[in-house]
Amino acid sequence: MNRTAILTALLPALLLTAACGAGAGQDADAPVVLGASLSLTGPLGTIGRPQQAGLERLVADVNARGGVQVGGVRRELALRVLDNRSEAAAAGQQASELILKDSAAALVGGCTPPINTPIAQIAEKNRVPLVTSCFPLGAFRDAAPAGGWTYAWDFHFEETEQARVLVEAAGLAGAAKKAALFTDNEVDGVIQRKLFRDAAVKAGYEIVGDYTFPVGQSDFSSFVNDAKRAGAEVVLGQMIPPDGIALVKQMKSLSYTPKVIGIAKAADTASWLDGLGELADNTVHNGFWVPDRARPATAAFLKAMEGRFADTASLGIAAAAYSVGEVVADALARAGSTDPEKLNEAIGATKGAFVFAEVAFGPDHTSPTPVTAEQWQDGVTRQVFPAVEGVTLRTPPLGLE
Amino acid sequence: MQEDHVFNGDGREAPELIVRGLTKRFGGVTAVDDVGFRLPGGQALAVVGPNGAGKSTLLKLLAGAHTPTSGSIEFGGRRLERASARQVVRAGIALAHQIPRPFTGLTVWENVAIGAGARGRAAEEHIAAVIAECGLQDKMRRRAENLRLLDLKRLELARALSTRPRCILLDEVAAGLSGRELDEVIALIARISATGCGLVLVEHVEGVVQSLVDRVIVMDWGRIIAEGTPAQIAADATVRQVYLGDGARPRTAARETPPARSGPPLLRLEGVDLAYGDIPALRGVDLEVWPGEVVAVLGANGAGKSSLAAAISGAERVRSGSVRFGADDVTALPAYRRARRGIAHCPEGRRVFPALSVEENLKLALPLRMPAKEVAGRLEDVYAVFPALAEMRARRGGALSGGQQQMLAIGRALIGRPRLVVLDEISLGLAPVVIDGLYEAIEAIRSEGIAVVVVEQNVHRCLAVADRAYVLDRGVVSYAGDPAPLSDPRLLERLYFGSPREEALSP
Amino acid sequence: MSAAVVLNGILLGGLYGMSAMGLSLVFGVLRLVNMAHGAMLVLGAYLAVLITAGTPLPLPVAGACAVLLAGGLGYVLQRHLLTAMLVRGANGPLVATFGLSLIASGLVALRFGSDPVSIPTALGTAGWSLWGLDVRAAYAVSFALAGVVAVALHLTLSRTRLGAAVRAAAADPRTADLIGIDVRTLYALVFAVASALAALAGLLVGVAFSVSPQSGTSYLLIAMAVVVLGGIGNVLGTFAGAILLGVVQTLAAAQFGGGYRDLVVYILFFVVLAVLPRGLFGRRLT
Amino acid sequence: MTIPLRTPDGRWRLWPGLALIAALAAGAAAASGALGRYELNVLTTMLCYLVLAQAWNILAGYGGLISLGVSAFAGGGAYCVALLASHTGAGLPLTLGAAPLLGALAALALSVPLLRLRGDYFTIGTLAAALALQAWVYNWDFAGGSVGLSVPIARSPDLAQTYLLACGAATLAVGAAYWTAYSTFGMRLRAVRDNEEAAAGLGVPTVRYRLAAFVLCGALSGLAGGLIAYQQIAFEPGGMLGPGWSINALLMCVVGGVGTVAGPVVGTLVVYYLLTTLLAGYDAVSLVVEGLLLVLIVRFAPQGIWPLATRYAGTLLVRMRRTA
Repeated sequence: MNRTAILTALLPALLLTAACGAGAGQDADAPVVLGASLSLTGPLGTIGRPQQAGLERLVADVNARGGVQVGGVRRELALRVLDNRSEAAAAGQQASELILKDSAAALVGGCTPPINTPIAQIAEKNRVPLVTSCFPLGAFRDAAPAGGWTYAWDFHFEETEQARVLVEAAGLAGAAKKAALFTDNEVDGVIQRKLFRDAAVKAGYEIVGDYTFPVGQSDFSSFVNDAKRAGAEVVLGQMIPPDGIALVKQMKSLSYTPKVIGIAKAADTASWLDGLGELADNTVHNGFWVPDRARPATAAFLKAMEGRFADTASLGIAAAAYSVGEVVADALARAGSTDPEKLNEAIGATKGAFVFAEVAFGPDHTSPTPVTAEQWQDGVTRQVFPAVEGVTLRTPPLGLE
Repeated sequence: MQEDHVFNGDGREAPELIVRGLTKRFGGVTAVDDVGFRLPGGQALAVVGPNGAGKSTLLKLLAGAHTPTSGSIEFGGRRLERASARQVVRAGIALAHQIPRPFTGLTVWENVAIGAGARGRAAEEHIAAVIAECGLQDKMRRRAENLRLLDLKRLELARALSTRPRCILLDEVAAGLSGRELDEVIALIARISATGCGLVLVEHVEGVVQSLVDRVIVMDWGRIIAEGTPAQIAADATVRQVYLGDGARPRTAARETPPARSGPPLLRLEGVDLAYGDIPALRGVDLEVWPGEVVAVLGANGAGKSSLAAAISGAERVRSGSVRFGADDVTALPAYRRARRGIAHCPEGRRVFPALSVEENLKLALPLRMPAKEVAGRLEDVYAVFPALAEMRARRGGALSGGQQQMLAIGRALIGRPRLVVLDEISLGLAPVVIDGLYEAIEAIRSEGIAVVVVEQNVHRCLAVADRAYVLDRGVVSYAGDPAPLSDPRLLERLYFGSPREEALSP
Repeated sequence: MSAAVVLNGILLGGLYGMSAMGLSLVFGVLRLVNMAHGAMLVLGAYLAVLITAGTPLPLPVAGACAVLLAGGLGYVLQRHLLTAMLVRGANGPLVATFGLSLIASGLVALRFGSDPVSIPTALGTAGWSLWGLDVRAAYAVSFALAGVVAVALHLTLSRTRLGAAVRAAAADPRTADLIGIDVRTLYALVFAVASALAALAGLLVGVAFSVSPQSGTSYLLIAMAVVVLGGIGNVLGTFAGAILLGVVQTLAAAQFGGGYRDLVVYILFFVVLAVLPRGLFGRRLT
Repeated sequence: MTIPLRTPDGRWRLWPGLALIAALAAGAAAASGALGRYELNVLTTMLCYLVLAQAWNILAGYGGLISLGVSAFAGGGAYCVALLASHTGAGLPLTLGAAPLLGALAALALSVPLLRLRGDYFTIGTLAAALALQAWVYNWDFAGGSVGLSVPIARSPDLAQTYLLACGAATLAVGAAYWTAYSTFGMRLRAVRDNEEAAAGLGVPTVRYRLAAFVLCGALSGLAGGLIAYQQIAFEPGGMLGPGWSINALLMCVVGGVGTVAGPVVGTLVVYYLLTTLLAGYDAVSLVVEGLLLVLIVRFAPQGIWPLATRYAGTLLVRMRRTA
């Protein structure tokens, strides 16, 4: 009766053979693989899908031109996307898979620090370059291993700028200098809380309420009542969309009407409008892209993407992802090789204008891009800071009147 | 360690077991009441008495599974009344349970090895010897869940033996066995006893008692009511009375004119087989009940009486055979649908819902759609039969006395106006005066034209009201017909305890 | 400040109570830890959105339809899948309900993507003043509804014949079967009511906050904490436990900062379970 | 006299099985040179899951205690490794030694309240403990708070080394499971699972056996967590201390067969390979498939795939012999 015992013993061997798929060989003219672990589903799905669209567009554009000239051979680009369901552990695991199984020449990043950090660490460990555009620079620097990043490169806004811009935009409303902060306790929130505070104090505000909460917190009522009682006329927040939607609903139902509501992350995309309807109007948020329509490449991109997204934020995210691809393609051509060391060096030497912005990496592997403040006005978002012809900050937030 | 000490620990002489004033109360019920006895080392003692007399509780107290409310247990000079089950086992007392409780996921070998303690060659030899002695050597690789009843009983014994006890407590290890199987177990117990291991035996099968023990104590109501040698006890009139029920009421209550058994029977069982796993409980049972008659079902413990009740009401699915009620075959119907068709089952142990009030308990058996007015009327009907319940209508079922609970259980069976009521062991653990009341109720039920199946241990009571009687012996009908001849205790004994052991009964 | 915080916590507790009621009922009657409870809650909100979008029905009617649909789904699941496993015992039902929750959240994600859904109604943004303190109408309504449901369930269970049958079936299904109670149907009915209540809670959550395919887990955990605090199967206890949880949450957030809210809640949950496994408010249903 | 291979009831003695497991592990370790980097990585992940699944299996399958608190021990191990490595500069042996120790200590501490609970209450209690730990780490700045931690890359082993370590850990875990299945300890543990009262009545100290299983499970989970930390490099409390680990361990054991040594191996293969690799592109679909698989298995093969397969293979063998 010891079939069981024998079979038990044989299983590890089975496990070994089952897991050994054929490793992908690398021909000289095979497509160059760009690997991406994106958050196509889960709480960050609204960001992952535009990223995917931008990357696919770039690969299509490059291949339409016949690919990239790599050391005398024209090679096409191939994009391999995995969905990490917005889970950090999955992102790290998939980064390994992209490098080891798909032999990605470079990784292109996902979004937010929790997702990007494991990807960057895995890239670092496996000595494969990563270019990302959705990793706020401060968080990117904080996540670096001792001695700084070697293979990870990031172009995005500085959180200090992001905070400053929102505070300055709020200042346009002429509200009393009393501010309340709502930040969640995940990475972005923790960083932003400090920066909001610094920027607001610098602009002469008094912080009358400073509220933190775990992600997925839905009840803000006591915080809202407290802020109302303290007379905060400016609300600055950083949170994910479900929490943001819950916050605004609660402000409305507790008849708290500050002059300005500025919310980072949650208010960026169309889900804000879907979730809140007309309550969304007059919420201020950050804009990450001021397209240079005069550039032919940018204009072409805008034309290609027309009608794809309901909001400018998603468009900006797509453009950033597009430019991540541009940076890698550009570096590939300059390096003339897919050798990770050479490619990495070429990426570091990037200097030029791309669809999203001008990119030139500093010694800390970052390249800051501009950030603006926008406001939801009648169902679309309009840039309100720096000031644009014909657009003024509306106040108070319409739905809260 | 030598082979011949398999059963008797390390071969030292077994110490004396001294029990004084042992009492155990569960809530308001005194299960064991001031019990005391001495068992000199190596002797065998039997504890007999009707169901619910407190015998199993006594053994559990001795084994440390329950902690006594008061009293003392002394074994070899050690006081054990506060010891845990584990410490009691270490001290050398082992219990074999009435219902085998094997570790189902373990093999026979492993089941025995659990109690054997130490490891190594010596322990393995000990385990092998115990298994061989209990006749399980062919099955030691089997999982315990795949064993049949006899083997489970053997395993239960083997497990107790594995701990090298110097006194072994056997709780009805012969129950449910018969013929050769019974002989084998008796022989095994005799061998254990012969090694000098002390023995406390709770047993219903008298043959086992008579052939094995030096002394017998008889319990009823948690107290010792008689004590003596097996022969003395067999001759004791009080014991007979306790065992077969009090013969106080002569057979006068029966109707002068038994109901006419014309037309088709109300209930007909044909060739019913019923089994629990591999253990057969009923074998080819035929039974008929006509409207308006009282049918008694008698038999020893484990003869299959309650299984028969379950087969009638649908509480258990039958393996083969058919159950017809009125014109319909109800074999495939679940219990609740049979109940709605008019078969009411008042289960053994009363099974009153303790958290529900008396009135709620009663209403449960009525269809939810019944109008409130009719519900009230039905309640009044029950209260008319059991006025005591009317006074307690708001009290929780768990707060009632045993007799009141039994009234409630019968009332619950009657409230749905059934055509057939199955009453399972309604006199169990109740005082005679209470039982009188219950049996009066049976008369009342019959007078309503309802057929009644009475499953009873209390033979005389039961025969006094029965129109017909069935006797079961090990799952087989051994008598069916007129109840009058059963008043003869010798016939009854033979029907009860079966022919294969007749020689043990008559020395 | 603390009066407002406490009042807010009490009212929030109503919403939590609503979320936990069905879980408590199923645990108490069927002895089943229903891991699909959170998924059912989310499903309720999405069903309402689906019905509003696909039919001309007004939101309250659509919500009622969603609640009924969830109840029907619960009935079918219990009747045809879970009861057989419950009879067999072991941990089958727990794993099966977990599987069901995966299926439900997968289906919701397939149909709706992962964006949060908020049920648009004036109730979600209305506010009232109670004793001079501002409170959300959605909370007050949830509290009132949960209170009504708790009392109604309590009365049904304790005063009616149906309730007695449920308690009997919970305490001793074999005997209940024997005296003519259709235990399987009753179990399915209980699961259906629990599912409907979960869906109703989902609607309220969607109105008060927003719901996404992932929110099921957090509400399942909240509901478990509430059930443990209140005593399993004790509906009034569940309501009381929910209020306690709401108050503790908001007080913890006000006192230590919002980041400590969950920590205090889970420590309370753990300590109560370890010290008083039967809950703060007494016995099981039976 | 030679020591017989089998016990008198025909079960294998411990040492042949353990020797076989060790030999296979040595074989697997020796194969590391022949494997590509991707295979090494996948196998490492799978072996880590196997360790977790076997740890869970020892507690649930042999001890009868269903735990949803795996993350408390696995996450504890991971945090232990990352904190030690980044703050003290401790090397691999020390950190990987400390991880199971921490897991065992955590189990010992939690056993006081938890082992008093039975059945569903134990399950919910473990979940509550794990969630409380997660909520605490979110606020524990020293351990990185919500940002999480990273193991210094310079001090982490490369792919082949990690694989060898995972082979070692898996050998330990499978060996521990095998030992639990075939030793006196495991036999008594199963007796406590099947009938606690009867076991006590035969002289088994039931509390001590439950405790031992719980601590063993904690230690193995902690070891797995430590390895996962080295493999993932960066992690945060949401993933590392979330209920996902418990759910995966439960899934793998239930699918493969709880209470068997081979069951979790099969379950790990099926759940990890089929679902996370083959269905990786179809996220929401894979959730539905996972759920369906679970429901179908508990409905139609409640014992799991492995026992079903062995029984099927057994009857097939018998039939073949008959026809031959």
